[in-house]
Amino acid sequence: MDAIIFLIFAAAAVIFGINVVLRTHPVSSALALIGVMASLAVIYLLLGAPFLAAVQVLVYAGAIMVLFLFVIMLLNAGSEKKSRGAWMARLAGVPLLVALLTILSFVIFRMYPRSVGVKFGSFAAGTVERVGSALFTTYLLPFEITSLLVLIAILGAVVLGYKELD
Amino acid sequence: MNFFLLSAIKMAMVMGVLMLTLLYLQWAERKVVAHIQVRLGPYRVGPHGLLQPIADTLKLLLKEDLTPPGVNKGLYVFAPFLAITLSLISIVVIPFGPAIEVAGVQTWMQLTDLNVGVVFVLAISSLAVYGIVLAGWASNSKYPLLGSLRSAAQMISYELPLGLTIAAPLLMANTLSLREIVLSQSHYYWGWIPAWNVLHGPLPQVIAFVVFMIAAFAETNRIPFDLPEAETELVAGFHTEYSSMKFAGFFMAEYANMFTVCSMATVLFLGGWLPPWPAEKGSVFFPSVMFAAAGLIALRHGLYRARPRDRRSFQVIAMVSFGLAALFLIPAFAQFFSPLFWFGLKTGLLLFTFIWVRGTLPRFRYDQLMRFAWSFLFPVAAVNLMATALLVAIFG
Amino acid sequence: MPQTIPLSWYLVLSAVLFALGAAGFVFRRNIITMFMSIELMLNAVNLTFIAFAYHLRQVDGQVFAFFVMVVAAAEAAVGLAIILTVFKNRATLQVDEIASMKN
Amino acid sequence: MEQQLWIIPALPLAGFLVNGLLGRRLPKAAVTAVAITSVALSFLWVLKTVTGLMPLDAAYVERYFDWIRVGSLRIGCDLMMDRLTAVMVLVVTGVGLLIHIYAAGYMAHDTGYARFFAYLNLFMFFMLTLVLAANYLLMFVGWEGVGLCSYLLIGFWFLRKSATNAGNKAFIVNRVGDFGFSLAIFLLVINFNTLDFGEVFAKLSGWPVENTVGTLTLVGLLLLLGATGKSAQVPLYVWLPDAMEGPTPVSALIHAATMVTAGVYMVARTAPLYLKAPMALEMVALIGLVTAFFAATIGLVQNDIKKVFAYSTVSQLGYMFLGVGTGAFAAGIFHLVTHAFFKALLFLGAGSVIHALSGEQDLRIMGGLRKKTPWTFWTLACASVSIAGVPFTAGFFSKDEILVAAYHHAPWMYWVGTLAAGMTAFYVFRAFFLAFFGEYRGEGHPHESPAVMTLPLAALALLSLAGGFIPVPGWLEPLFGAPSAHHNPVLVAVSVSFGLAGIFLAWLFYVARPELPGALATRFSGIYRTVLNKYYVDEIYNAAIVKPVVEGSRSLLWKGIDVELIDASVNGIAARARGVGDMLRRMQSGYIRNYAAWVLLGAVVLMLAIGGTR
Repeated sequence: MDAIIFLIFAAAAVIFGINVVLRTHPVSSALALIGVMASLAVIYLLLGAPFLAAVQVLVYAGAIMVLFLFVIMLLNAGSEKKSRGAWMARLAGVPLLVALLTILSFVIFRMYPRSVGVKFGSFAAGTVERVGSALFTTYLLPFEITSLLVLIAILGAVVLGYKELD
Repeated sequence: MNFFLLSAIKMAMVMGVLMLTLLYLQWAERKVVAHIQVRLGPYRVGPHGLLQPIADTLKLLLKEDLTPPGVNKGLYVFAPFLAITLSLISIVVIPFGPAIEVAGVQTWMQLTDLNVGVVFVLAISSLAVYGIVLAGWASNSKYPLLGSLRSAAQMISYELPLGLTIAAPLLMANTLSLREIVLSQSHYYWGWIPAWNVLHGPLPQVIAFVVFMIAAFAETNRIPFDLPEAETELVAGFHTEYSSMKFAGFFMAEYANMFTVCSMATVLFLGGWLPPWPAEKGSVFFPSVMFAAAGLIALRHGLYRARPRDRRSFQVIAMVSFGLAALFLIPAFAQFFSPLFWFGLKTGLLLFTFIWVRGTLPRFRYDQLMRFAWSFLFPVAAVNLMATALLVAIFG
Repeated sequence: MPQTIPLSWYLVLSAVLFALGAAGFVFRRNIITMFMSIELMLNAVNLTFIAFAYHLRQVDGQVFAFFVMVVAAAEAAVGLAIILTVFKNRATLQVDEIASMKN
Repeated sequence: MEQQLWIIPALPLAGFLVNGLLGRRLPKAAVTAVAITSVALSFLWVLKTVTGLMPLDAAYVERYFDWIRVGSLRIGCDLMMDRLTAVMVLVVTGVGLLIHIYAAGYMAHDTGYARFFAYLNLFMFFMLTLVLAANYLLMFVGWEGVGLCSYLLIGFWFLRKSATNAGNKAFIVNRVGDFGFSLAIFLLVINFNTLDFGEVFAKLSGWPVENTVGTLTLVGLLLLLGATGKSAQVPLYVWLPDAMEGPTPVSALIHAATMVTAGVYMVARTAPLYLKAPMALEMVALIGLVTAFFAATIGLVQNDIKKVFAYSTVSQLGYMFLGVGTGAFAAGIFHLVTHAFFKALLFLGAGSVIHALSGEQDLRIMGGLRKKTPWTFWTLACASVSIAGVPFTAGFFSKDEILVAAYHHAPWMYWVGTLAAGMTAFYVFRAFFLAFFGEYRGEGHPHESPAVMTLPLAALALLSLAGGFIPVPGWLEPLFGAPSAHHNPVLVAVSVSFGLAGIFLAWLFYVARPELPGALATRFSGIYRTVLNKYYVDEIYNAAIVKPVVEGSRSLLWKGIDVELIDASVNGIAARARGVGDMLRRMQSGYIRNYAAWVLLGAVVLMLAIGGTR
């Protein structure tokens, strides 16, 4: 059961991810990205992080991606046009990416033997209670600083979005 | 019993009742608004227009399914399905009643209880905006696009006060599971004042409840916040280009959303299925008394009819009411149905408020809408949350 | 069909998604799509965090993922505001046309 | 038992924060209430603490947190209370409270009302930190803080060029003294590895008394340099007369009663160290004596009422230094206390006169105010007899203690001091007679000040008359030991007669025969002009120090080192960097995706490196 769920949603995530990169229209990319996020949320559940799964949907899909869609629609962004230099990027980028992926996979497989499986329910610490108490004790300072960061981001967004009076 | 089988049965029951409710919610809305405006409302199809929803459904089913040229096909079809799906998913975590035992199987009157239930509902409701946004964008038409832009901004804005007001009762209940939230409200002060979160110490969440309801109006795009579909400005907003069953999908999604937020309000603030005063002080007899009173009123209307078309309908309604009153006197029946009755009564009253407001208030202007959310609701909800947190920390 | 999937598969999934995000960032020219590619990479990293949280049986990884989400939200707000400003000033979303840093 | 000493300075600080941040928006009554209440509560808390700590035989220290911790050096944020501190804190909060009340009337029509009280409260905070501090560094914080407030308040009417100049002058001259103070602190750290008063003095017992110049003497002299700056002693006294540009309550509080006595307090606080360094202590006495005499001569001929009192302050501070310098620490502190009473009263009275004349400060245009401002007249009379040393007033007791100690130390010091005392009596009564007797020489209609101003005057007058009966020396005996010199009726009689003679001469010159001073001035016009121009000290300083420094800075430091060396090298580095950047620029295409590709390449290399080692 675990294996099936993982495979289904991992495949979905990868397919959606490919769509993010390959679709020329930003709206399609955005929708594919939402698909990735939803698939990942399920995988988070498998990994024993129900709170993070819910927050993933709530924050990423529910807030951030809505903003993206909103901006895309507001700017009425059309499909992407080809531009010069694209072939050069492919020439340099594709081998690099393939190399990166290969090395990463190689390292991962060498470091983490396949014998240990991930079993749903064997780790149930991802409750709101546990994550919350970690946030408010061990990670209190980072948490507070993050709140400051968010405040600064709000100010920045307001300043950037504010209509100049001149 | 098999977990899957049990779930399937429960799901079938909930879906059946829910669909019926949604159909007749629309009928009720038309009736109530009509009476507010001193009209009769649907009257011709069936007694008191009771068959009107079925007729409407048939009409929508048989109507030609137009797909305007220039739309983004896939998304155009996908959007209404997304809307209805998302609006129905949240129902799974709503607890309708306590644990019951039927034919030796013990189960809860709830499809499933998540330990992050509240966050789940919030997450799903935060996705609800996609149905509208995608519909507006896929239509490739300016009114729908404007409607969907408005909707995106509006729903993101009102999600904040909504989330903050939800957090306040959570602090008092100390859990995210909706079932446990209801159970945490199950005692009574001095034996008869219910410890619902609106009345519960250390800080009665009256402000949170009011703000929640206002934000809920906006989240469900209801008057006075129905900017995304403002017919006087945007023809029909995001669903201008939709017809037939796809239109019906949005329509149902709106009512399902209303039902969800009202259920959430009931669970979070009004004690869910719990009666307003203890059973031993007579709350078990309330359903009977209420139905009997309704029957008497119906009977009187039946005997002195106001319109020639009212032939026997009031008498029938009276008989049904009396029958229900009698049924609630049977302990086995009452034990099973009175939680559902209380849940239904509270949710129904909130739904009535929705309809009532629709018949009463004008629409906000767009800038007023945003200013209201950001400079009034949000601060109020934040202050309320802080006060609650402080008081819970001191007394809790 | 094995009953469970080893941890390394999760990590490889994360690596694949990360590579896809990086590819999107390098190959795409629409600034919004590039931005979304960054979000994709962040998600991949989050998956790694949570996978390791599972592997090490510690909640800390999940806390990190939580921080990543918060920072991503802040980043999205500022980034999109910047994109709006850029669009207002230059009427384009193609990064290649926004090259005033050149020379 | 915890006494919560921190509350004493914290209350004025709170007042400062409220008035400083919100003062503009608050109504005047609220500003007044906040300012006065904070100081009053602080005063009450002092009373509570002191009574709570009775009999206060040993120093009581409260340690709050470590401020600096470097290696074995630990400097804490500690406050202490012993008998000396108790005297100082009582004087600071008590006189401060009276002056706050007075200022509410004096500044009532000023536009910067809230700002004024914010500064005043801030000053109280720093002054209390200074006297409560349990180590030199925290004391230095208060020391610098009161300097800052002094600067702010001298330049309070910053639209007047002379006021800002005076503020700058005070600040810069004080820098010289503070330089000495900080060097002394460094020396203490090097030699004792602590700055805590108790620990320094405990370690001191292992040191021998220095008969030649040594470390302790150096520390003492450097501390003395700091004290001459803050307490306006020769050679750094020049800022104090100019400081009279500030509002009169400021002159009374900061430049007469409290801040300028910080130097005396510091020397008394450091008494154990000075006792081990007799040469430094001798220097303290000499400086004090020179200042006392020198300033008194200048005070004889000044025409501005506040200037007269300013030089009088310098002179009286000299007395205090003479007292502590001759080893009579208790006498010095006693004079500090009584001086706080009568000098604050003199300034507040002068302020009342100025207030009555709507801002006139020139003695030559006053006169005959006795009838018009009776309260001011009588209270100023009390202050004048007190400072002149008329028997059984406050000034009589403290000044005689000092003079007796001086005689015991070296008889010539006594005679110089007594002469200066006579001059003090003369110029104070000169000002008094010029202002209150004879005919009114100005225009306009003088009026008595409101009760909010006269009541503090009355309170201070009472203290000026009876303050001598407060047994300060006895109270301080456990700290400084019993006075070595016994009262000598002959010496007392001589000094009193000098004082009375001064009063008589003043009466003769300015009431009985007003034409005499003019005749004398023409007869001795050379001396008169020199003294009137304050011995040209400002001009000498200007020519000897200020001009060379400015010129040197301009020609050598600016045109030479700054432009030729620093700017040139910075520009050179910039030019080289630009050259290198020109080469590297070719990599910067301006396309985001190129940069991303570089990052990607870096990531791959990094992964290779990491993966290879695993």
